[in-house]
This record gives sequence, C-alpha cells and structure tokens, in this order.
Amino acid sequence: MTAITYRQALNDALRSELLRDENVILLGEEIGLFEGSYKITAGLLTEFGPRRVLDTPIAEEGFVGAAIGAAMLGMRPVVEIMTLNFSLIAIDQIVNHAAKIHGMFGGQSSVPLVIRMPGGGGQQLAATHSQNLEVWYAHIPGLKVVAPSSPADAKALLVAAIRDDDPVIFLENLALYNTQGEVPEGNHVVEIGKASVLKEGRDISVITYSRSTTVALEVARQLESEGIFLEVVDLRSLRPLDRETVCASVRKTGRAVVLEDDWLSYGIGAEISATLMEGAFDYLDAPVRRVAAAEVPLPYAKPLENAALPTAKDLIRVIREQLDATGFTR
Amino acid sequence: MTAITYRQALNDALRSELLRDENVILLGEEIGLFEGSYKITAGLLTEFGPRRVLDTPIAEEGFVGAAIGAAMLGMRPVVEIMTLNFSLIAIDQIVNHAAKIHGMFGGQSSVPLVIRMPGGGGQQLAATHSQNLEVWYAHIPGLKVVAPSSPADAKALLVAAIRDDDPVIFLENLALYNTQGEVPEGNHVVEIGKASVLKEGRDISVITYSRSTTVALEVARQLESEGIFLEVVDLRSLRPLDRETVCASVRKTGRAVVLEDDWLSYGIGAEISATLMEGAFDYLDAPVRRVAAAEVPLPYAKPLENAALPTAKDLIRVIREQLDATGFTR
Amino acid sequence: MVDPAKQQDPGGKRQPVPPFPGGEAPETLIGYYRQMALIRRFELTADQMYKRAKIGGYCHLNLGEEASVVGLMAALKPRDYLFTNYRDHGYALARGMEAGAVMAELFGKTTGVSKGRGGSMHLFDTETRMLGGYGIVGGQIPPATGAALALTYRGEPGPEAEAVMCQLGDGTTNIGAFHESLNLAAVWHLPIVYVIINNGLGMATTVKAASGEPELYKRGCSYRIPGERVDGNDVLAVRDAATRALERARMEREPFLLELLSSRLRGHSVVDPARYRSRQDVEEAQEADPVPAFRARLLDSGLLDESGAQQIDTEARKQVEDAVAFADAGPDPTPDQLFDYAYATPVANSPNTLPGEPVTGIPHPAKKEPR
Amino acid sequence: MVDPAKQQDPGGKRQPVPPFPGGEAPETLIGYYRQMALIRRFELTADQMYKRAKIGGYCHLNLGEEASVVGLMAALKPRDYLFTNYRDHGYALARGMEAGAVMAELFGKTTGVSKGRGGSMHLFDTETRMLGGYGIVGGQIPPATGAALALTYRGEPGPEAEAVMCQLGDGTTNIGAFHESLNLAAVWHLPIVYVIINNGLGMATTVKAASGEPELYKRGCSYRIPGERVDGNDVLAVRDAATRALERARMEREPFLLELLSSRLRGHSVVDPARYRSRQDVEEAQEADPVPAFRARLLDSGLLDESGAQQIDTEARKQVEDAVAFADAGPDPTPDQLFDYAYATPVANSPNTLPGEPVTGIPHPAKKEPR
Ligand SMILES: Cc1ncc(C[n+]2csc(CCOP(=O)(O)OP(=O)(O)O)c2C)c(N)n1
Ligand SMILES: Cc1ncc(C[n+]2csc(CCOP(=O)(O)OP(=O)(O)O)c2C)c(N)n1
Ligand SMILES: [Mg+2]
Ligand SMILES: [Mg+2]
Repeated sequence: MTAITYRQALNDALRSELLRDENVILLGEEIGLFEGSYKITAGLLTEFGPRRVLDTPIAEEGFVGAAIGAAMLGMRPVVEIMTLNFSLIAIDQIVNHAAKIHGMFGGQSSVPLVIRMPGGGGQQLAATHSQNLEVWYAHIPGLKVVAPSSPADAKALLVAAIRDDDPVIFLENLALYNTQGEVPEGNHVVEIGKASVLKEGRDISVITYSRSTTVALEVARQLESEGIFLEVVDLRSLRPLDRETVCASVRKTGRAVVLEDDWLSYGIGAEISATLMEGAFDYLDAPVRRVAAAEVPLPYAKPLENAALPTAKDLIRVIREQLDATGFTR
Repeated sequence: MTAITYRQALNDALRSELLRDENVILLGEEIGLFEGSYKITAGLLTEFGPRRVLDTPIAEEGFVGAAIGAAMLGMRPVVEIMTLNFSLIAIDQIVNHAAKIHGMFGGQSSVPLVIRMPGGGGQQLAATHSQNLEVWYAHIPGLKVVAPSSPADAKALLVAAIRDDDPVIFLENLALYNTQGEVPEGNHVVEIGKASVLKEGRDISVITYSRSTTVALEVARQLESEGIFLEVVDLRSLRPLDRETVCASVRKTGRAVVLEDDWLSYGIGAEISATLMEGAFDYLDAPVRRVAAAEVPLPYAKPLENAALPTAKDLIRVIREQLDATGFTR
Repeated sequence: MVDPAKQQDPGGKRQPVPPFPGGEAPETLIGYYRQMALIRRFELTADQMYKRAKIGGYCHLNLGEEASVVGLMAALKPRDYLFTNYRDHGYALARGMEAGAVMAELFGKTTGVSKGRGGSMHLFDTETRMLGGYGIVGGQIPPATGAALALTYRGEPGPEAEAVMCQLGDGTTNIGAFHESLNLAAVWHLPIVYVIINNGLGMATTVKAASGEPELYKRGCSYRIPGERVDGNDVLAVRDAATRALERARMEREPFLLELLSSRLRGHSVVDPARYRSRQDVEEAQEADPVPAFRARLLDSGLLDESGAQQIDTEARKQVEDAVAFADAGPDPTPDQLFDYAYATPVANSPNTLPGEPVTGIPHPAKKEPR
Repeated sequence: MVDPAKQQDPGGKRQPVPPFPGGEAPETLIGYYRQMALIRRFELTADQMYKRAKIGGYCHLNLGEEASVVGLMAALKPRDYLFTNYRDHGYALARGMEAGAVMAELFGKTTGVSKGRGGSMHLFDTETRMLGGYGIVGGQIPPATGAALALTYRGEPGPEAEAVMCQLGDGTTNIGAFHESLNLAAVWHLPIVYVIINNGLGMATTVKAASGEPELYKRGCSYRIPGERVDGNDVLAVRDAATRALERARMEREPFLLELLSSRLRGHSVVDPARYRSRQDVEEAQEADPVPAFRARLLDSGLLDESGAQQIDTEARKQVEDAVAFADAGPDPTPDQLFDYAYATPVANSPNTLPGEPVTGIPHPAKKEPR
C-alpha cells in the first residue's frame, strides 16, 4: 500500500475503469484540455482521446441529460459537474429523469450513470459556490449517494459506482482533494450502502461523512490523550443509509454527536438524529447533538466563513458538554 | 366568517393584494387565459389585465429569474409554478439567486418575491408529477417557506408572503384546493415563522403541516371518542421552523408522531424528530415516530400509490403503538 | 368529437383532395389509414375511459395529430429510437406496441407497457425502442440527444445506421433544455431528428405569444441546424420529410429540426374544456381534421371503397374494444410489489418500509444492556 | 503581463493606427484611456494581491477586455442598470464605484462594495445601479431580463427611458438561461441589451467547440432579436454600437444582442496558467492588447503627449495603491455580524445558532415536570 491523494485515487479509479470497460466515457466541462477544474481528470484526454473524454459546452442540464440517454443505451457515463452548486441547473434531469426512469418505466431501462461533483465551503468561494446540498440528493429514491472521506474509499466507491447499474451521485469535497491516505492496490471493493466504523471507542460516537470525517478523526486522536475514547462512524453512503451501523455504535457508547458541513436545519444530521431517536432511544444518556454550519448564505470574508463553518473546536466543545451532562468519568 | 375553499382563499388573497399594491404582479404559465392549471388565478386576468397578470412561455428558469430581477427593482411578483415538480428547472434561480442576493450583496437588495406552487401525490400523476420536495427549500437559508393547511392560513400567509421583503416559497397541495374552511373577513394576519396548535390534547402530539394536517385532525376527532386526546401541531412555516411550539407540545404530552407526505429519509420529519431529541428528550416517554411516504418514485397505479402514501390508518396504528409502548391508560 | 366513420361526406367545405403521387403502394396507404383510424378510436375511447375513472392522472390525446404521428412512425425504422413527450399514445400504437398493453398502462395494470408504473404520460417499450413518453416539458430532449451520442459509439454512419427521433411540442421550444440539447447535437454531430409538433398551442398559449421566432423550424439557426416546416396533416409529406431528415442523421450524422403543423382537436388534456378557444379556431381545426380527410382521399382515389373503409373503421373499433377488455382483465399491482423496481443493482440497506413502519429494528421499550 | 507604460513603442508589429473620427472631444477620449489604464493597473494589482493571499476564492480579471468594458460603460447612462458575470472588476470601476471599495470587497472587508460578503465575483452597488456580478454561468441573465420587465412598469419609452445592460461570456450562450431569457425579452418587448464578451474561450474551450453557431451575435435569430458583432478592442466602436442598441431599447423597447470580440490576456482566473493555449494564440492576444494600442492612438493623434500619458499611468498606479491602502485599513467583519443580512424582513424563529450551539433552549438534564 502506498499513500496517495484523494485526487489521485479518483484519477486512478477513472483510468482503471476506462481501461476495463469501453462503455465507460467521461463527460464534463473542461475535463479534457483543461484536465478538470480540480485536475481530477489529468492525463485522461491524452491517454484515451476525445471519444472517451468529452469536453462539453457549459450546459449542465444538457450534458447530464445526454449522459442519461447514453446510459439508457448501455454506455456507462461518468459525468463531472464542476461543483455541486452547478448541479442545480441539471437537477431536473437528475431527479425527474435519472432517478425515475428505472422505476417509472417498470424496470425496463436502467441508468448506469455516475455524477461526480465536489461540494463544500471554506475556500472563500462565497455563497453560490460553497454549498453542501448532499441532503437534497440523499432524500431522493432512485438515486444512490456516496460521500467518501478517504482516498481508499474514494477509489473503491468510484469503481463500485461506475459498475453499478443505477444513477450514483458521487460527492467529493474541495477540501479533501489534497488529503493523503493509503490505498490498497488492485480490487479493493467497498459496497455502496455501508457505513464504516473508522475508529472504535467506548465513550461517545461521532457520526460523520466526507470532509468532516477527517476532523472527527483528528479530534478523536486529540481527546484520546485525555482518556476520552471516541467512536468515529463514517457514513460513506448517504443513500442507502446504513442505520444499523450508526445505531449499533450509539447503543454501545450511549452518546452521540453528528458532525456535518451542511446547514443544520433539515440537514444530514437531522436524519441521523431521528434515526437514533428510533434505533437507540433507550440507550442514549443524553440527546444527540449536531454540529453543523450556521444557516446563512456563506459569506466571502474569511472571518465570517470561519464563524459559519463547523470546526474541530466546535466538535470538542459539544463532546465535552455531552460528557459533562452525563456525568462522564474516565 | 364564511366557509370558502382553499382555492378561493388563495384567489382572494391575490386579488386583494393586486388591488392594494400596484407593484404586485402575477407571473406564470397559463395563469391568465387558462386561469391557472388549478384555477387559482380565475378571473384575475379579466379584472387586472395582461400587465398585472402575465402568461409566460414554458421557461421556468427564465420567468422565475425574471421575477427575481423585477423584485430587485421594487416590483412584488407572485409567481405560480404549475407544480412543485417543475420548480427543479428554476431551482438555480431560486436557491443560487433569490436566496443569496440579499446576504451575498451585503443587504443592498432585497427580493420581495413569492413563489406559489402545489406539490403532493395521490392524484395518479406518477413519479415526476407527485413530489413533496418541501424539505429541499426548507433547508435553504435566505428563503422563507410556508405550507398552510387551511383556507384561513392560506389567505393570511399569502398576504404576509406578498408583503414580506424576502423570497417566500409558498407551498400548496393539490389535495387541499377543494377543502373548505372558515376564513375571517378583512385583515387576518398570520406571522411567518409560527406554528399553530390546532387542537389541544394531553396524550400525544401529532406534528404535521399542509395536507397531512387535515388527516391528523380527522384522526384526532376519531380517537377522541375512544378517550385518546391528540394535540395537533401544524407547523405552517417550515423555514423558519417554530421549534419552541413543537417542543412545548411534546414536553406536555410526552409522546410524538410526525405525519408528513414526503419521503421518510431526510424528510421534514427528520428535522422535527431531531429537534425533539434536543428540545424534549427528558420528557419523551417513547421515541418519536415518523409516518411518511415509502421511498419509491411514486407509481401511477392506484393500489401502489395508496400503499406508498401515508394515511389516517397508518397514523392511528403508530399512535396506538406509541401509547401501548408507554403503558397508556385513559 | 369527430367520428371518421360519420364524416364520409363533410360536404362543401372540404378542400379538393389531391390525388396520391405515383409509386405509393396502395397497401401502404391503406395501412396508414388503418393506423390513423386506430389512434383516433383509441383516443376517443381513452377519453371515455377517463370519464369512467378507469384512467387517472393526466391524460393527453393525439386527436388531430394522427397524420403526423403515423407519417413519422412510417419513416422511423425498427432499429431507430424514439423519445416523446406525454402526448404519446399514438406513437406507442404506431410504433407497434399492442393496443391492449397501452390501454392496460392507462388503466394502471401490471400488463401495461410500463407495468402500470408510468401511466398515460410514460409509455415505454424496449422492444420497439420507444424509450419513453416524458411528462416534464422538454425533459425528453437531453436524454434523446444522449441516446444519439451513444449511437456514435456503436456503429458507423451509413444507410443502415441507427438514428434517434425526439418529438416535442411547440411550447417546448422555449425551454432551456431545448437550447442546450440542440447545441450539443450540433457540436457533437449527432444522428438525431427533433420533431416539433406545432399544434398551435401549449395549453392555452399561442405560439406567437410564447416564441420570439414563431416559425419554429427556423429555431435551429442558433446551432446551424437546418429545419423544415411541413403540413402535419399530410401523412405522406410528413413521412417523406422525416425520412430525409433521418437519412441525413444516418449518413452524415447531423441533426435536423422538423416542424409539423397540425391542430389539437380537443383541450390540452381530457379534463380541459378549452373554453379559451374561439369558435372559429375550433371549426378550422375540425375542418382540417386529417383522419376523415385521408379517408376521403383514399376513397376519391379509388384505392378504397366505402365498405373497405368502413371495415377498417370497424376493425379499429374492435381492436380498441379488445384493448379495453385486455386492460380490464389485467391484474392490478399489489402493495407487495411496491419496491420491485427500486434499484437495478441491489445494495445493502435499501429503504423499504411502508408508511409508519419503524425504520430500525429496535423495539421500544428495549432491553437495555448494562454498559 | 503587459504594462502599458512600457509599451509606448511596440515596434514594427503594431498595426497602423487609425486617426480619431471628428467630433470626439479630446477630454472624453483621454477619459477613456484613464479608465482603461485604471482597470489595467487594478487587475494587475489584484493578481499580485491574490498571490499575497490578500484575496481569496476565485478571481477573474478583465485583462484584455478594457476597451470593451470602457466602451460599454461609456454608452450606459447612470439611470441604466447593469448586470454582469463574475469577471466584473472593470465594470465596477468604469461604472463609477470607488477603486478602494472595490479592492476592499476583494479583501473581504466591511468597507467593500458588498460589505465583504460577495468577494471578487459579486460586486454590487445600488447607487451606480450595478446590480451584481454573478458567479453562476448564465445566472445573471434571467434577473437582468426581469429588471428590464420592471422598467416597463415605471416609465414610458423615449430618449430618457431607463434600460438594462446584461453582460455575459461567449461560453454562456450555450446554457438554457440564455435561451429562456432572450425569448422572454423578445415576446415581452423588453428594453435590454445583452452583451456577449467573446474572448474566444470559456476557460479552455473554444467558441467553435462549444457553440453550434460560433458567430454568436447571430444567436438572437431564435427570438428575432437582431445582433451585431463589433471589435471589442475598439472602445469607440463598442461605445457606439452599445449606444445604438440602448437607444433601441429606450425608444422601441426591443432587446438587442451585441457581440464584442476581444482576447483574454491571461488564464481564466488568476490561478490558471493557461497551459492549454498555444504560443501563437497568446502572442496574438498580446499584440491586440487594447490598452497600449489606445494609448498609442492618443499619442499618434497628438491628443496626448508622452508625459501626459505617463501622468495618467502614474495616476492609475497611485489610485490603485490608494485603493489597496484603503482596503487594507478597512475592518474585517466579525463573527457577531454573521446573521446581519439573514433576512430583509425579520420574522419569528429565524435560525441563528453558531456551529455546535443547541437549537432549542432546553438544557439537559432537564428538570422534568410531572405530567
Ligand atoms: C417543465 C414543465 N413545465 C410545465 C409543465 C406543464 N405542462 C404540461 S404540457 C404543457 C404545454 C406544452 O405545450 P406544447 O409543448 O406545445 O405541447 P402540446 O401539449 O401542445 O403537445 C405544460 C405547460 C410541465 N409538464 N413541465
Ligand atoms: C452553471 C455554471 N457552470 C460552470 C461554471 C464554472 N465556470 C465559471 S466561468 C466558466 C467559463 C465561462 O466562459 P465564458 O462565458 O466565455 O466567460 P469568460 O470566463 O470567458 O469571461 C465556467 C465553466 C459556473 N460558474 N457556473
Ligand atoms: Mg402544442
Ligand atoms: Mg469567454
């Protein structure tokens, strides 16, 4: 195993699937000559040519919809939307078409399509370019939605997504692209629909996904030196949601905090908390708490952006509050 | 007070605001000559003419965006999107523009815009025409989102929405248009952001909104004859969400069920349950339960549609389960 | 509504009927009438069935568009793909789906072409390569364009090449998906024919009120896509124009924009009384009705005599009666089938609870283990 | 990057400079140069400031588009409204915003034109009626169209009427919002001028690769909106064409599509090294650089001498230095201001918790009241 970046892991997965299956094609704005806004597709146009790696005009609705139609005829398009924010222009095609075609036509057609896109704030890209709308997609039957946090999962889940016959929304995060991690060689498979306990611990469960996972792991390391043992659950898949893994963790620890980058109200954490309400109620020593973004269009100015987004400090504070409220002793 | 339909209440509100403020204009597909797909705007073209009541081409993104621009210059457009499902085509304008303009430009411009649209299933309109995506809008800072359940609230909240300087998403439901209710004459004002306890009761709180409210009230009447007293909380406003009213009710009753028409995972009920987790944990005798739609693209066939959508029977069953699990005695 | 069988002699108002051009096989021409008569009968029956609540939801009829539908489908080869909007019954029938299976879909039966999941707006059949009616205005255009893209991966241009036809309404040319898709088809050189059924109205809105360029076939100008406007009431003209456009798609891999002029004989959907239409407008539409016109043309040209024509009308009636019987007999789907097509590739933790069912397997009160 | 002060003698490659047409007031022409020099200096400085991390996020410069920007703003009256994309610094300056307040916005200060909330892509100023730079490609077009709609409610057509100008890039003509908006402007007869800044590229994608009709001014054809293509490096031609188009908007209330050809001298944004561009392409762009060209033209025509020109360059430099100083001195917003512009009309229960704060006021463990 070698440590590579999340970016490289994605590139590797795309390359290996392009090599493996000639029905795989890539589509998106500036993924060819420009090598992708975030360079995820670097080298692929050169290696596979413009038939396999298609630069599209700026027409998210058009090319996402075109990918749907191509998928209906047996291609396996992997679309890059430059950032999740622009997927709003394509969302009628994603939600009213890709997500519906299999069920609405009685199973006659599948839509083996992957839509990759990075979301997230913290880069001073201002309100329209910093959103975490993963909960929107997670809410939609007919879609599968994954949000890997590590290079290993990114690679394995992207491969799984490409081989899956359903439309898969593959959520990346701008702040993750340069993170490093060990990636197993060869066919490391991760099943869509399964969460993963990244770190076992007895005192409190932190449930999280995507970029926030790295924050949770860092906090876990930090608090361990104080004798506080966090269990870190990485959801990985937002739809289907692995409720059992989440509940099992909290039934063990009796305490839970959700850490998420999106806005608090009606965010991912709401479903996690509601799930724990049903699946771990009698085991909870204190109410589940959520650490999420402040509910404003994210401002450009750094001090405001910092104030609005959840940090390790916020997580630590809430963990301490949870522990204090439940008479925690080491 | 006279009983009128929800449809008439909306029409009355539009008419009175068109009369009151010449900056109010209506825009939408087929709202003029056709009088609206669901006849909400009946008579208004005739009375106010094509300058005030604009039939638009089929171009949701275009005319919603145009309404935003007009609002920035001081008009107060009330847009009808034929059904919520088609708002996906306009959602970049709604979420990336209407919701952002006030905050992102430092408060220099407001967007006094109302977007009315009906959602909901149960009319055999099939998967693409039957959605309840209110949670998407409810998640977005910068928007206000209301979903009135009665003719009185529909009228009062529509008036409030039109007079409000922020973009207001005004959610109707196809199944509500013909429901009747008393509507106070004159200036009956309802504040955006406040829930309402429609029926007081001591045994269990049913938290709901829009069409489901009528189901909850019907169940409340039915169970009252058995000596079970429901408290029915109508959220009315999904954003802002009146957490205190919801929590106060459950702190009193100790039990709660959310009844919602949308898909269960990551739906409105998730936030309600998560809110009760934080705001009523120590008062709950049993975990909050959710009664929501099955997670499939809604099929056309009636038996499948019926199976997928929540009913009074489902609510009653869950209420009984809640009561049984907590040793309820009359 | 006009029953073609009752319109054999529309009297003085009828335009002089042009003779058929040479080289048209009589059986082909009669076949077109057979299809038009079937669609007409099917749609009239669908209307009745809706009123009897056998059909629910939205239901849009092809009444008045029969010549366009049949002409287009005559040009389309079995190997080609078809995408349409929600006004799709006629296409399904002319494309070769069984009338019974189409009616069964409208009735929401498991024997329906989309297994009762889609209803009137969402007819789909893998075998005849009709890849869906679509209910979102313009929604079919990007996928149809992508289907054409896929074709460029699996075959060479040539007379035997596959192509895609994408039907849409006049009002639909004003939506963004139209623009984005045609542009993609142009820059990617895709084998696709976009067909605008210009029935003059998008619900109640006229083309002139809705479109800055009301000569819709010209709207390919923004992509250098050539266009042609054809009388949609002339089944042969439609067929020939569509054939040429498809030819271009096959041979040159270039898109085309075909506009067919016709009239909507009824309201926008079965529940629309169309009070917004002037008497004159309605009368003109009725006079232009392509079904009796084509019938008369066949009679006038001597290719068919009245009894032959009546026999076709009767057969159509019979076929639709059988379709209704078939649809009636089909089983309703049952609630246990609700999650049948949730996913094409099953995965762990797929949510499949019915309303009110608990989402986790933990009963309450739980036996809490000591920690 | 080309510093105009260093380019006084570009040597043999320069095209022969046309004399100014009669009737142009020297002070006006010199004023245009003053604005172009200011924009040039501002953008070069913004680039540096980005590299020094004073500016964050995305930052797109108008380098190479100065003549277009200044020409357009010369045509636009103070009473008119302007909407642009994210490449908006030059427009803000030429529209009359203080350079300091613009730079402060880039620095994220409360003294910025958008109070530090919007950053480089989102400059806004009620007073000069620049109603925003917008970061979503095509996002500005529908609101701009709606602003034009609003104008039809508050005034009559005529020479004094207000109008709207909506700027967009070449790549942006391929998105649905462009189509829907232009169509609305046509059917509603709106007083708006859409201006395409055709710098040949949308990031790395050429116009030819992206647009079925690469002569972009023709793309109004789908709405019967007339268009014109003008050399965007010619400030006077730009101004005159824009004036005519605005005149039409004012007098006739009809939209127009103006295409300006120019070159992007740098990468798409400050962080893009533009490796995808050929040497030749870059050299041609540099040769066409409108700022030294206009300077030379002023010198050649004798309207300005070298010392006068240098003085303008120095003033621009000074003005931008002052802008940086102003921006630097401005206060950062503080976290307590986070919710300041949450809503224009306050309502009950507005969510205003910081990350990790409880959403309800109930402490745990609560003192549970007996029921
Ligand atoms: C995006 C969207 N907007 C609105 C509608 C509602 N709607 C259904 S059909 C229709 C009119 C379409 O007119 P046209 O394209 O001319 O087709 P026709 O119905 O005349 O065949 C409208 C507005 C819709 N289904 N989808
Ligand atoms: C909807 C959307 N898609 C993609 C992007 C990313 N993006 C930003 S600028 C740009 C290129 C725009 O090119 P053009 O319209 O020619 O304007 P220019 O940058 O050349 O001024 C792209 C693709 C975006 N901001 N919004
Ligand atoms: Mg039509
Ligand atoms: Mg460009």
